[in-house]
Amino acid sequence: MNTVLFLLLAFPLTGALILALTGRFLSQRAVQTVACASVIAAFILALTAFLLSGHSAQTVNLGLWFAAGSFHVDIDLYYDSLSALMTLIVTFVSSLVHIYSTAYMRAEGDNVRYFCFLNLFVFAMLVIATAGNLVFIYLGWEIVGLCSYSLIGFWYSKPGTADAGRKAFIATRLADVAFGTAIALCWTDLNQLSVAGINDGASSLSSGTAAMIGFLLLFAAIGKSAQLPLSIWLPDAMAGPTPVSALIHAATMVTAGVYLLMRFFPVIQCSQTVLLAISLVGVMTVCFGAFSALVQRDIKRILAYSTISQVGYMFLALGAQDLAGSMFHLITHAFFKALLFLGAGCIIKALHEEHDIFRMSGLRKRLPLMFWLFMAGTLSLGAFPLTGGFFSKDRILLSVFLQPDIHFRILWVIASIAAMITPLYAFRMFFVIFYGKPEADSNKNAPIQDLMTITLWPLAILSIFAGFINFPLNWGGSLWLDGFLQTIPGAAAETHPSSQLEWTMQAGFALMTLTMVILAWVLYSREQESDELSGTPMTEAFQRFFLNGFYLDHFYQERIVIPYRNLSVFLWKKVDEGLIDDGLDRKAVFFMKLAERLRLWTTGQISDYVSFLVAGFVMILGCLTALWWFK
Amino acid sequence: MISFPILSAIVFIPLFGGLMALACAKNDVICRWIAIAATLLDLLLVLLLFFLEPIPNISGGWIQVEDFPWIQSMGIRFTLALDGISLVLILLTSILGVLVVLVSWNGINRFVKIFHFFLLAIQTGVLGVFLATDLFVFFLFWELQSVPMFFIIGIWGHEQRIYASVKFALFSIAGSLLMMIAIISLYLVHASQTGEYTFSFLKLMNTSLSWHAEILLFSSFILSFIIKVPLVPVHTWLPDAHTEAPTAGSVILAGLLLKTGVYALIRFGFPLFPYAAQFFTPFLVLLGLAGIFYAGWIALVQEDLKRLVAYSSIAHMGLIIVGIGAWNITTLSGSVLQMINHGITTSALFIMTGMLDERLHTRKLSDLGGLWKTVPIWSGFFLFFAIASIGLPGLNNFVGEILILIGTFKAMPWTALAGFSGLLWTVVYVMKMLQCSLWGKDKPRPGVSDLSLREFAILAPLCLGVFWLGLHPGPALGIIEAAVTAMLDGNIHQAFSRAGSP
Amino acid sequence: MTLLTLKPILFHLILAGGGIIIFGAGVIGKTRSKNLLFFISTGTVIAAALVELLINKDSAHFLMMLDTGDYARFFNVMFALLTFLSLLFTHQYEGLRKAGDEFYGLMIFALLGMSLVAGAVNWIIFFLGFEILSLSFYVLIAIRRDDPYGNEAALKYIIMGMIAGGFLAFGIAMIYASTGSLDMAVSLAGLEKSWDSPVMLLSLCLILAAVGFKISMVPFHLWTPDVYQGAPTPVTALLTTGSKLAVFAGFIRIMMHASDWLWGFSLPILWAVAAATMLTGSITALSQTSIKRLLAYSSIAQMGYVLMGMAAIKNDAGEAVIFYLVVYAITDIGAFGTIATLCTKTGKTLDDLNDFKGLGYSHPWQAALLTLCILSLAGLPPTAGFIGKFIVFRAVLEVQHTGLAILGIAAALLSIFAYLKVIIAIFMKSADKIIVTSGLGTAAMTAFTVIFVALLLFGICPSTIVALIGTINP
Amino acid sequence: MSIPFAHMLFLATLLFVMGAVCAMTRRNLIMILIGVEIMLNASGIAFVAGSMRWQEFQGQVMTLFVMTAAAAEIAVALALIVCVQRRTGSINANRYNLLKG
Amino acid sequence: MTFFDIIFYITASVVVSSTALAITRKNAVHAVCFIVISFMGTAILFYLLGAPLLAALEVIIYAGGIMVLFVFVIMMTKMEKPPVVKSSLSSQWIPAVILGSTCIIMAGILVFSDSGKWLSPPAVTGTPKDFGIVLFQDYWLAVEIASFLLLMAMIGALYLGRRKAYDPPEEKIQEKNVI
Repeated sequence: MNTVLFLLLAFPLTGALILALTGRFLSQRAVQTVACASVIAAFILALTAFLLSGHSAQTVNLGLWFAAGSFHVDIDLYYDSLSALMTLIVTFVSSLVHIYSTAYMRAEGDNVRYFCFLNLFVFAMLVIATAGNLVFIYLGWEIVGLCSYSLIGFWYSKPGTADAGRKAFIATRLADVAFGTAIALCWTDLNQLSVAGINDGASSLSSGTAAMIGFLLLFAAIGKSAQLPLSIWLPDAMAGPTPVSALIHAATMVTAGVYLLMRFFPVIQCSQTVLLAISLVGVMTVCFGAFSALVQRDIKRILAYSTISQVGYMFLALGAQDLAGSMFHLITHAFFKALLFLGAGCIIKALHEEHDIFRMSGLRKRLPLMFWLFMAGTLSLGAFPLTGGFFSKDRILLSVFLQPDIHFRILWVIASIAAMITPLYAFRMFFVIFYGKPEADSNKNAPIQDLMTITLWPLAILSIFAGFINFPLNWGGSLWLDGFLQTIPGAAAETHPSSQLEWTMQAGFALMTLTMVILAWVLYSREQESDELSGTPMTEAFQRFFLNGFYLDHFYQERIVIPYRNLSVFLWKKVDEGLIDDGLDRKAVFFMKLAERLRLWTTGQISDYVSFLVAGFVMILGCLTALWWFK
Repeated sequence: MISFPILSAIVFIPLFGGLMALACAKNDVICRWIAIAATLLDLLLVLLLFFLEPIPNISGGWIQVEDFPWIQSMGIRFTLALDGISLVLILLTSILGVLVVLVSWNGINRFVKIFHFFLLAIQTGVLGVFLATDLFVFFLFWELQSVPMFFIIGIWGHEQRIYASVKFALFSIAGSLLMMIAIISLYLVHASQTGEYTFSFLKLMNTSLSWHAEILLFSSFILSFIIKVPLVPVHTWLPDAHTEAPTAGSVILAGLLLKTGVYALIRFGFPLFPYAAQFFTPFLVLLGLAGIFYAGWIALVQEDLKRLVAYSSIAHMGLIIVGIGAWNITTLSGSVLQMINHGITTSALFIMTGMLDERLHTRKLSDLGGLWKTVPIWSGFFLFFAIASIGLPGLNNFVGEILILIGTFKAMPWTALAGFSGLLWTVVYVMKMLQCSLWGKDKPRPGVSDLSLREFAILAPLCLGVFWLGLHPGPALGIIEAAVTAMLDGNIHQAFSRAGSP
Repeated sequence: MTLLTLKPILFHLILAGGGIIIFGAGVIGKTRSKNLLFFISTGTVIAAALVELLINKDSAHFLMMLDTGDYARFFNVMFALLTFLSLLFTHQYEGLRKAGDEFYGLMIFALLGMSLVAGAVNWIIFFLGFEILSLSFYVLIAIRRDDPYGNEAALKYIIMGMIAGGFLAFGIAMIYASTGSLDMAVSLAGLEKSWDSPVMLLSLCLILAAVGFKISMVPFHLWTPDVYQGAPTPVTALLTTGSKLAVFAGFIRIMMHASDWLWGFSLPILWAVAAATMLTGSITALSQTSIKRLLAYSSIAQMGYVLMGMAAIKNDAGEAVIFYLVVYAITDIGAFGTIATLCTKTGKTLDDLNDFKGLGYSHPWQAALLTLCILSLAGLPPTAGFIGKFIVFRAVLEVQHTGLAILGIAAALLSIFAYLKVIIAIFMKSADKIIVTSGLGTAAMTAFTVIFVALLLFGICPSTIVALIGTINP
Repeated sequence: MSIPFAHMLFLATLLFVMGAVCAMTRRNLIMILIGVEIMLNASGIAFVAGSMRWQEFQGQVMTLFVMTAAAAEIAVALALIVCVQRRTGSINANRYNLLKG
Repeated sequence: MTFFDIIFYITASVVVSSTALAITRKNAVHAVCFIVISFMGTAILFYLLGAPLLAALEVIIYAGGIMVLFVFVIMMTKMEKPPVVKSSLSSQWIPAVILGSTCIIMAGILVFSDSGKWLSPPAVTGTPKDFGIVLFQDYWLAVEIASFLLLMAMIGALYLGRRKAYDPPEEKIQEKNVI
């Protein structure tokens, strides 16, 4: 088992290293083969580990990393059912994405860099999933950020891409500061950093400290998972290659934040305030994402906002102390969002890099296969009854509803409204793309490679049927996931709702979704004017507001980025060069001037010299006489 | 203990090599080879020490001590002593010593012999500073290292070299002159108390000083040190010197000279004046933090690549000072390790900037961009070192930073919090640096070739160092920790505990 | 009286004889054979130095007039060395190609004068030595009669020197009037007759003015740059080193013998003039563009450091002061000597800083020595100046003159700024014109080697010389 | 004869200062030299007075040497003045100011 | 107050006033004349103070030798007109007089506070014989040195005063190059 876990991490890392060191000398095919092989091997190993592991957590110590004084950090792994699921999802999705990428990237240059970072990403993600201590998690946490940065900016010569990468990195780094502080706080108060140790010691923490750690972890998670108020980087991150968006910015990395919170759930549970805050963040983000997605025109941006929104649900579930529900949604979301992104990648490729959904209309005829595959993803995203998304989202809403706290009822209401928006924007996207009048003048679409579509099938199937991993009791299911996760600290068995309540909820929810689908059909299946915005000034303003992501980005630009830069310029020009440096220069100038003055003393005239000789004498004489006189 | 005076040999081999290069070399190539040979020999000796000498147990102190009488009438002895802190620092010095010769292989074409002489003389100075325990000898080497540097900046530097070199010289000398007064005063006070005229700092440590005297002496010492480090209000020589120096000069400045300041602070500043040190620690920490923020912010808007790296240096050194201010095993180990880390990473960045300058003849960020397409291997390395410098876990800087910050957190949570935020500023300017150099639209650059084998050979060891210290810092950290523990257990710790209230 | 009784003053006799031989040779040899004169003079100097080195004498005072002990011997050897170096530089110096017997003879007499000033234990000898020293330099400075600058320098020096001589004479008169003795030790210590007469203060001022003039103490320093610039460079070299060293040797003796009462009055004055001298010299040097003037101001600043040491002279600082003086002398003669060798065939010395641009590459030896000397003046290792400054500051701090020490380092910092200007010109600027000088001859190379070795030796292992200096006292 | 010794010293000082004032104020090189002569002469008076006070010869001997020195210096100085005057035609001290600053 | 005292004070006042006249004369020859008077007075003082030989030497060397030398030089150098600028007078004299009077006041304070000693007769009289014995027995070294001083002065004066055939023209003083 130790070997399996070690190899699980080693394979993608080795792949990345091989590519980094020898990639220049390998052919494109060889590069792709190495990358895919290592990830697929990792998937197989993850599967093996999943099958081998029992319910109990396993700890593997791979050696000492560093130590100084009493502070020491090991390289150790902590493999429990949570990690088992996470590794499985990560390796599965990334295997598919890798395979998809081989086709997708065939025409692009610089495959080495792409696959190297992609492999490194898988490694880092696995580290997050399995690391046994906070610092080691932090390693994975940072490296995924780096990979995300590099891959977003993959097409660096296109304007804006590298900026987007930088934005992502800085935003997540902001959260990492909180993470680092959390590490320090854990070390200071618990004297240990291991996941198990912290979770065990959570009960001994004072409530204040626990809340502090909880908030810090929450903030860390917010950054990584693009929740409010740090959600701004994700839409921009869409500048990267689409498979990257699928893997990193939809299926795996953005959920790392959620995963982190799950990992330290016992600590978080210590404080009601933190839980409430998590749910609040979740709900707000859900709304934010949903409304923003509703008016976007760029297909990837729609998906990005939708990701933000869906991850918000996961937060909400965590806040409602439903770890399993959160994980459930994480899994289904990984499948359907990966599917949608990869599908979107196919469409974009086919339409020669067209991103605007309003220029895509009528693709049903042109890309029939994509129509069906995309439909699977859309159904699941829109929580169409009986799809995976339906069950997971329903579960979350139910959990929230079941929370005794009154605040959660309010949250439930809001989340439910947001849940209505989800099918609306999902199907808006779907209908606009595939229905309507085909663009007459559009060129013939580029062929979509088979390999790309093949990878979509498993995702499509799983998107639809992922609900079965945690089939609700009232449908005769067994809640397999709940059972699987019950050993996880903090994921204690909750009170089960009555099946009547479940039925009611599900029915209402299904009805709502269907209504929304119909509404979307009515609104968007017709021909669309590809005008920018339409409607009354009022709605137009709203649309603009949503389109720009609540002007959040704008706000940061105005309030933080520009003042920060101005401050830098001020400090440099005014303080550093002006005050300090010029101050010194002025002193130098002063002495030079003084020197010029003193130079005049040496007049060159003998009489003056004689006078000064005598004057000096008189001065000394005067001093001495005075000294003598007053002594 | 090795009976052969290996420390003296280590200190003087570079100088001797430099003289050889100056006197014997028939042409430039021979001169370069002599320099390489001398530095390699030095490295060999240091490695010998590193691998052959047993790491002393915690209670031990010095690994190797050499002591010769020198100017007896004033009680000056030529004493060199090696402990773990010195060991890792001289290892860094000797490695960078080899690299700077390699770095200058093509870049320096004028007055090659003199250049190598100065280069090696600095190395002697720096090694001397890291090994001396007699304050006079220490001061001698302290001065000795800045004189050749002045020439190197002034003769082989870039456009504003004269201004930069004068500024460097005046700052260095201003600090050291004040320190000279302080050293002599301390020596005299000690002599008046014990009747023994000595500059040995181990003996001077036992001098009992009045509160005012201690404060005054400590501030004189510290001023000199913080100028070298440099901390914020006295840092302005650094951006100019780094920017205008030739690559080898920048590397030595960033990699070695700055370290001497911190080293002196740990070795002499705090142990000699524990009470004053305790009194001043908050100010030092404050200045360190100010450095992190201030330099980090300023670095963002720099237009010159080297200047940007120079400001980043100030910010990094600020963090190291914060670690020293917290003064416990974790932070001190972290600070010393971070000195090594910074030495590796920043040197690498300067070396790479130099390589770029050799190719493009510009360091202006606005002239760069899209380099990944032009020089992919260079860019790969650059990305790597830049990432290392922002403290990516698994690479060297992270270990140092986390040790400092975690250790500090225990003592001064708010300081540590501010320090953590420093990680953010670092990312902001490093990202900007990468943005403007590697990414963006590429410009046509005919005739620009990627790294040569020599350049690769320079960067590869640094790269390995980054990984080694990032993934398995155990050996180095063990040596450092042993030394730090010995130091804390010794006089200093007692003095600190005695120092209850000043 | 047998000839044997003259043994203690053999040094002086050799010099006097040598001087007369040179004048004789000048009269006889109409061709003015330069080499002949050069060899006679250097031979005389070497012989005198050897005599002084080898023949051990009891440290009694010769006729109660002249100290012939170790203190004087040490200084005599130093003066001989300096004169020797100066002669070597003269040999190289194109500007004195036509120098005749007057020049060489007066160089020897200048040496005689120095040794008298340094060795005098009687005011009469001190005064006469002072006059011999001055008189020889009056003529040496004006040795090129057709040179307006030399003439002007000589005129300034002669007028000032005569007035200083008047001060000295009157000062001695006042001492005599209040103590009744012309023996230095007796009169200053006031052992016999009177010891706290206020007239002594008047004489202290007068003697300070006279001595201060010679050692360019502020405010009596104004002649220094003018004379240094105008005089032939080798003469400047000797003037700035030998003459100052000699007067300081006497000054140290005076101060060592001064009674505590007198010392109590001298100390604040020394303190103040030391500070003023250091600062004025250092700061004014900043604005100079002529290298000789720059070095002149720097030598003023250096005298400030010596005076700073003088402020501690009563507390065993003699060692430090003398070591510093020795180092200063070697350094400054090196600096001026180097400049003397940088002389075009037409006898024009390089003087403007602009002429020094790129010198490091066209004249590496001169540049190297000049740089070493400047580093030594600046007090940077590994040169002798570093040790010198260290020792002086140590001496000053030992008597708690911390304020003076701080002013001292401020001055040092400022003067480094000025020194850097020279180094920058030499190494960091490219030459805008080609300067052809006559190459370095054997004489100059010998001098270079001596100075080079001495500066590094005293910088790296000064223990021997420091120990030696520790054994001598006036 | 019973004159206060201070009177003699004061006389010498007065003469000395007059000499110094002469050297300071006059621009004529020869007059400056005359001032110097007055100063040296004043020191002679002081020496002789001292010699009288202490009833011994040292002071008188010293006076002789002062005279000798004065003569020697004046000779050289006058020669130099003649030399420079021959070249420039001026004995105005302040016209010799090529060197300054 | 004895007769000698009176003579002393009278002589002293003559010396002082003639010196004062000497230093203020515009014409150098006049100044030399007054200075000769002053030196004569000094000789009388020397005589009064018991130094007859010095009194004689004063007259011979100072008044006779040196002053004649001055007159010669004055004759040799063609005197230029004194500067016409009148304002220089005050700027010359006022600081000098202030310095001088300060100096005299200070020195006077010091001199008069000396624990007042009165010179009491019989004063020793330096007869030439006594003088010579002291000079050549105790101070022969100084005499030798003084002889060298005179030798040097002679050589120097000869060297400087000698007229050379190729004396350079006057405009050379305008040359900017420093040698």
